[in-house]
Amino acid sequence: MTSSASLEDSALMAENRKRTAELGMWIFLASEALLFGGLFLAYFVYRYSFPQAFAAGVRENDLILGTINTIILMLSALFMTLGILAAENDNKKSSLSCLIMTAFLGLTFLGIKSLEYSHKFQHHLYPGGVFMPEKNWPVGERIFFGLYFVMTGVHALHLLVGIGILAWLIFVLSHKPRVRDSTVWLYTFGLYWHYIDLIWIFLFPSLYLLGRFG
Amino acid sequence: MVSSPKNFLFLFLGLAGLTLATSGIALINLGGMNFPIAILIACLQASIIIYYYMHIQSAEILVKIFAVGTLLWLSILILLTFNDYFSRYWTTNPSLWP
Amino acid sequence: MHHEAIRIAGPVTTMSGVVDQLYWFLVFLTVLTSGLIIFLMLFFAVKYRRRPGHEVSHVVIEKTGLIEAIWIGVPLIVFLVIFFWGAKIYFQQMQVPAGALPIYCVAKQWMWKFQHPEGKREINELHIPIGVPIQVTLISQDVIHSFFVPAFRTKMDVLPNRYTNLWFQVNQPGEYKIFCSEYCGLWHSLMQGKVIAMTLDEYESWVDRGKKEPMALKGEQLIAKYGCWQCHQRGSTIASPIFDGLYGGKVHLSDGRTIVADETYIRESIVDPGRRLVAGYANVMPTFKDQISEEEILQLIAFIKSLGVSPGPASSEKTP
Amino acid sequence: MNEHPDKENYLMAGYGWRSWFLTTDHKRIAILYMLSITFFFAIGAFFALLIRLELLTPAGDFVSSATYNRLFTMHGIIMVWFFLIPSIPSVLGNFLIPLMIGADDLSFPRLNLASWYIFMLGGIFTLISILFGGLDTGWTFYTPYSSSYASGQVLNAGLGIIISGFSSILTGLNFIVTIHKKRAPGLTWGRLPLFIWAHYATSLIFVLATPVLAVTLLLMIVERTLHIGIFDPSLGGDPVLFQHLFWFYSHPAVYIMILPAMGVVSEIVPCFSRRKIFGYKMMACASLAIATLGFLVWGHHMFVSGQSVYAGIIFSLFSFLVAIPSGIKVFNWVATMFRGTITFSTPMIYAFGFIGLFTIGGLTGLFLAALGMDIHVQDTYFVVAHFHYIMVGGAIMGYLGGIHFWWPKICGRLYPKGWPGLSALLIFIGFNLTFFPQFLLGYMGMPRRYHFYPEEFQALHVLSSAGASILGVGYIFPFFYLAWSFFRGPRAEPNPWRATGLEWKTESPPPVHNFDQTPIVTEDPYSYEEKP
Repeated sequence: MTSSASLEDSALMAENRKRTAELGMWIFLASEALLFGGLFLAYFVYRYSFPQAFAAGVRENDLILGTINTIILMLSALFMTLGILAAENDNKKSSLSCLIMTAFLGLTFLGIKSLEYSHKFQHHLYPGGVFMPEKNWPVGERIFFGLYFVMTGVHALHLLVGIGILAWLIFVLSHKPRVRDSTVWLYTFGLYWHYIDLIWIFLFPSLYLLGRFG
Repeated sequence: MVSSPKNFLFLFLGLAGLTLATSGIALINLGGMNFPIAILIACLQASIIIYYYMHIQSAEILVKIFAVGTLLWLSILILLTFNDYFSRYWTTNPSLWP
Repeated sequence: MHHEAIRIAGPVTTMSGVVDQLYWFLVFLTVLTSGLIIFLMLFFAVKYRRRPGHEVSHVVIEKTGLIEAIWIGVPLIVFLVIFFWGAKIYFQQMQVPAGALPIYCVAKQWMWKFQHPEGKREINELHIPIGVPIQVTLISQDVIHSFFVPAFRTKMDVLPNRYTNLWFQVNQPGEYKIFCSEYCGLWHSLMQGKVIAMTLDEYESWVDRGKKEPMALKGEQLIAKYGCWQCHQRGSTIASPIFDGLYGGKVHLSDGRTIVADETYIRESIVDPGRRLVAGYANVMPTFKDQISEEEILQLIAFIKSLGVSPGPASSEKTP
Repeated sequence: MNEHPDKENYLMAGYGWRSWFLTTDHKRIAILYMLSITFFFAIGAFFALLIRLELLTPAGDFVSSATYNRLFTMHGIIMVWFFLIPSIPSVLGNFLIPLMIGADDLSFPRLNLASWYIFMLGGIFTLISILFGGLDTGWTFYTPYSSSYASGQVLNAGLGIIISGFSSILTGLNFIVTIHKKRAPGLTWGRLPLFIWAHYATSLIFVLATPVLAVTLLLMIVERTLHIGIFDPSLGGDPVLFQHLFWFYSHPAVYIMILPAMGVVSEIVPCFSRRKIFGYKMMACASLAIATLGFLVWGHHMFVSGQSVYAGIIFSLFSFLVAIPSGIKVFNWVATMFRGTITFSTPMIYAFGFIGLFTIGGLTGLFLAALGMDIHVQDTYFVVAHFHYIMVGGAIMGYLGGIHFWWPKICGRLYPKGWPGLSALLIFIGFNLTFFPQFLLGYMGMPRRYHFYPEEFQALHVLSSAGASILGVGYIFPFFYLAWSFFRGPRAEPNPWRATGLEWKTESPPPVHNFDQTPIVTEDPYSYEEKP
């Protein structure tokens, strides 16, 4: 049993471990897709019942901030991928810096999101409180903002969990001499991170674009 | 499989471009076409991310099956529910169909 | 009339006999199939049980394709027969025959409130004539209830945001229990009532007792009281749809869809005017949500119906 | 104590709470699950007995209406989410899937322990909701009652169920990846035991249906606390949407409950008939067909709920199609017994009970799928009888049969003779006496969830309550003789039933890493002909 055989064995083991983790993450993403699927179903059903109220609600949302947020998330996806690439090339320094940049971009996304939330709170558009005192909004409006808060809230929660795991990964990687053998963790987390971006890609048009000029 | 960082940069620029495009198009009133265009661009962006960022093309056949299965199950959920909402006001006398 | 929850014997309504036929067929099918399976299972168990003289057979059954096809095909055919039979009955039960006597029912947490078009109102009791199809229009004031009369073999959920309909034609006079079969809170099991079926002339005399105030008349008084005429009349300064021929006609909405003005649409326009705006009108109507009770809305709708049902889209042309 | 003292079996591999509560061994996690769901089963059964006691008399004189409403709600919630759904997958599935495919453990052992802790966290939330007064919304949480009118611990119970839902998702995920990735060499898909096929199909439902439940209850909780109007009709919401979302999960959930039991029976019947399973391919495809078709039929719960006529017709057609794979399974089990050599040990008795009662339960499902019939029997005791025939007659019979069949493998000891047969008989008699009268009650029009009822129904209710007490006694016996056998039962050899399957090739109780060296599979799964 020469060392090359054991080397090739360990490569096979690593490959198997990566494939197992990848399959596990993809199945988890399938269940998460159904989770957001239920929310999107409620959104489309009420868009079908209250087309005008939803169009008015979409116009109320700030398009500029929404577009910036989308681009920020895509940028974070880019840095995440670059981080994984760097880790595969065993370039610890650039991999860590990319991951830190990803976490930073995630936080800026949440910052802009909270900015939007505060705008809404000023206009009393938050659910639960005194709703829409100024204008005589049609009934569907309340449901639109209720759904807006639930959908973006659940998405932000997923993002927060993602940033937490990313911070833990960065902490663990910084103490490891060689980054190469922990790429499985990064690769699997990368799938989850891109999934959050994917959900936002569908959330953005539904809450910021559809019906702006219905 | 390890493609160079430059490719991913172009992918990002493409995605960002698509985002700006869809936001821009949403401001123009295209009558009934706004809805499908926005959904189409979103699907395009989604497929770019799934294909390149999530490396699904290099993943096992099993992962692809699960991805397609998820889309199928989402469509079951949405279509069968809308089957009820669309036909709810077709009272049983067909003359009143919209 | 002896009191009795349900009567398995003779069919009480036109539909209950049909449903019973399906029921007995299904019972026969169940008894036959489960009997066959359980008998076969026990027969094999006894016949092939391990005992000293029993020789172990090594024959391996290969060609199982045919028998599998049989016990897929046969159940498939039987199921499709039951499906079509059930669907036919469902279609008949969901299609209210023309000229049915309308009864309006408002379900409230733990009681049933009925209104007859002639104006008679009752709680937890419903007097109806036999031999005439009766249509019960249901609406709830709070949670989801379900109007269930076991003897009539029919039931329909009572929704708070939509009218649902239920029809039956009773053939035998008698008292039949009403249950609420959708859980609706603390006294869900208290929400019981009685349908009292009487011959036609008994019903006529019952209805005429007490002052006659048809719902349509009360609806007209309500419209005056709530000042609907200020806008909804020809020649009023504020452009708003008029009521003549509204019910049953097609309405073109501002978002391009055209719908049929049924009771739900009219109720919705009273309670939440901006929801399905008629094309070409501004959303200026105030909501009457908590000012008009469900019973009064039903009276308003009865009045609007009395203005004639128009097949054409007369209702959406503008007042001058 | 074992012949090979050096090869530690998993029970002896460690003492003290750390070895049990921090274990990643799938066998120990299975035992943790077994103990916790037995605890929840006791609570749920206690509520059931109180309900049956109350229904002895037409007047509601045993408990108040408020208490009665809480009783049937908590009986439903605990039995569905904290006993039936985890019972066979988490206990027998966790224990046997790695053994049956020749693996040392599941693909993600730490995730397996995490899913037990998440399950217990969900259980604690639900127990808190019970201790602080319970809730009276029914296990279906229909809005607008649950979101606007109900008082009581709706939030705690809702959160508890959402959390236990994530435990199911993680278990399902673990099973799917393990079955794909950790099969022994030679164990092709065509040689997998049907127990594994059934759990594969169940895991697909776990992963694809449970998230929709989490979202539905989340929306109901948000609606209840923040009044966003999504299910509140006065704010424009549509309560029927809640029913669509809820039943999209809850109908596949009933297939989560029955598919594992079918897997267990598919293992027991060939073993005690000494025959190869009849139509292996059809049985495997039937499991997958049930799992996939099960997602298309949820509308048959809503035929009279204001759903459109046309949707009802489509859902009714799909409901009839989903009944066919179940039919295939029952016919194949009976055909397996043909020309067999049948022994009447306890697992086989439970398998007989399962086949008989599941057949009646399944066929009464046709009443509910036929549109014209469902209008009359919807929300009556006919539905209660139907789903208890499937869940108690099917899933619990399957669970008890599986526990008795693999008990020697789980704890290396045999259960005593005599007692199990008696308790199986008591359970069978008590069950039929309890739930068969409810079919008649249902057709006579007795609605569900009624605290007091007209006098005509009393005779059948008394019969049903009598049956419930016999059933309760029947369920107590296994606790005692299995507990006794765990500590003092006679020692069992590795393969007491001479069954095929990899789990019988290792010692009982199996060592910590299951197999000394990974077994190579060469023969077909149920090759009973070669070893009579």
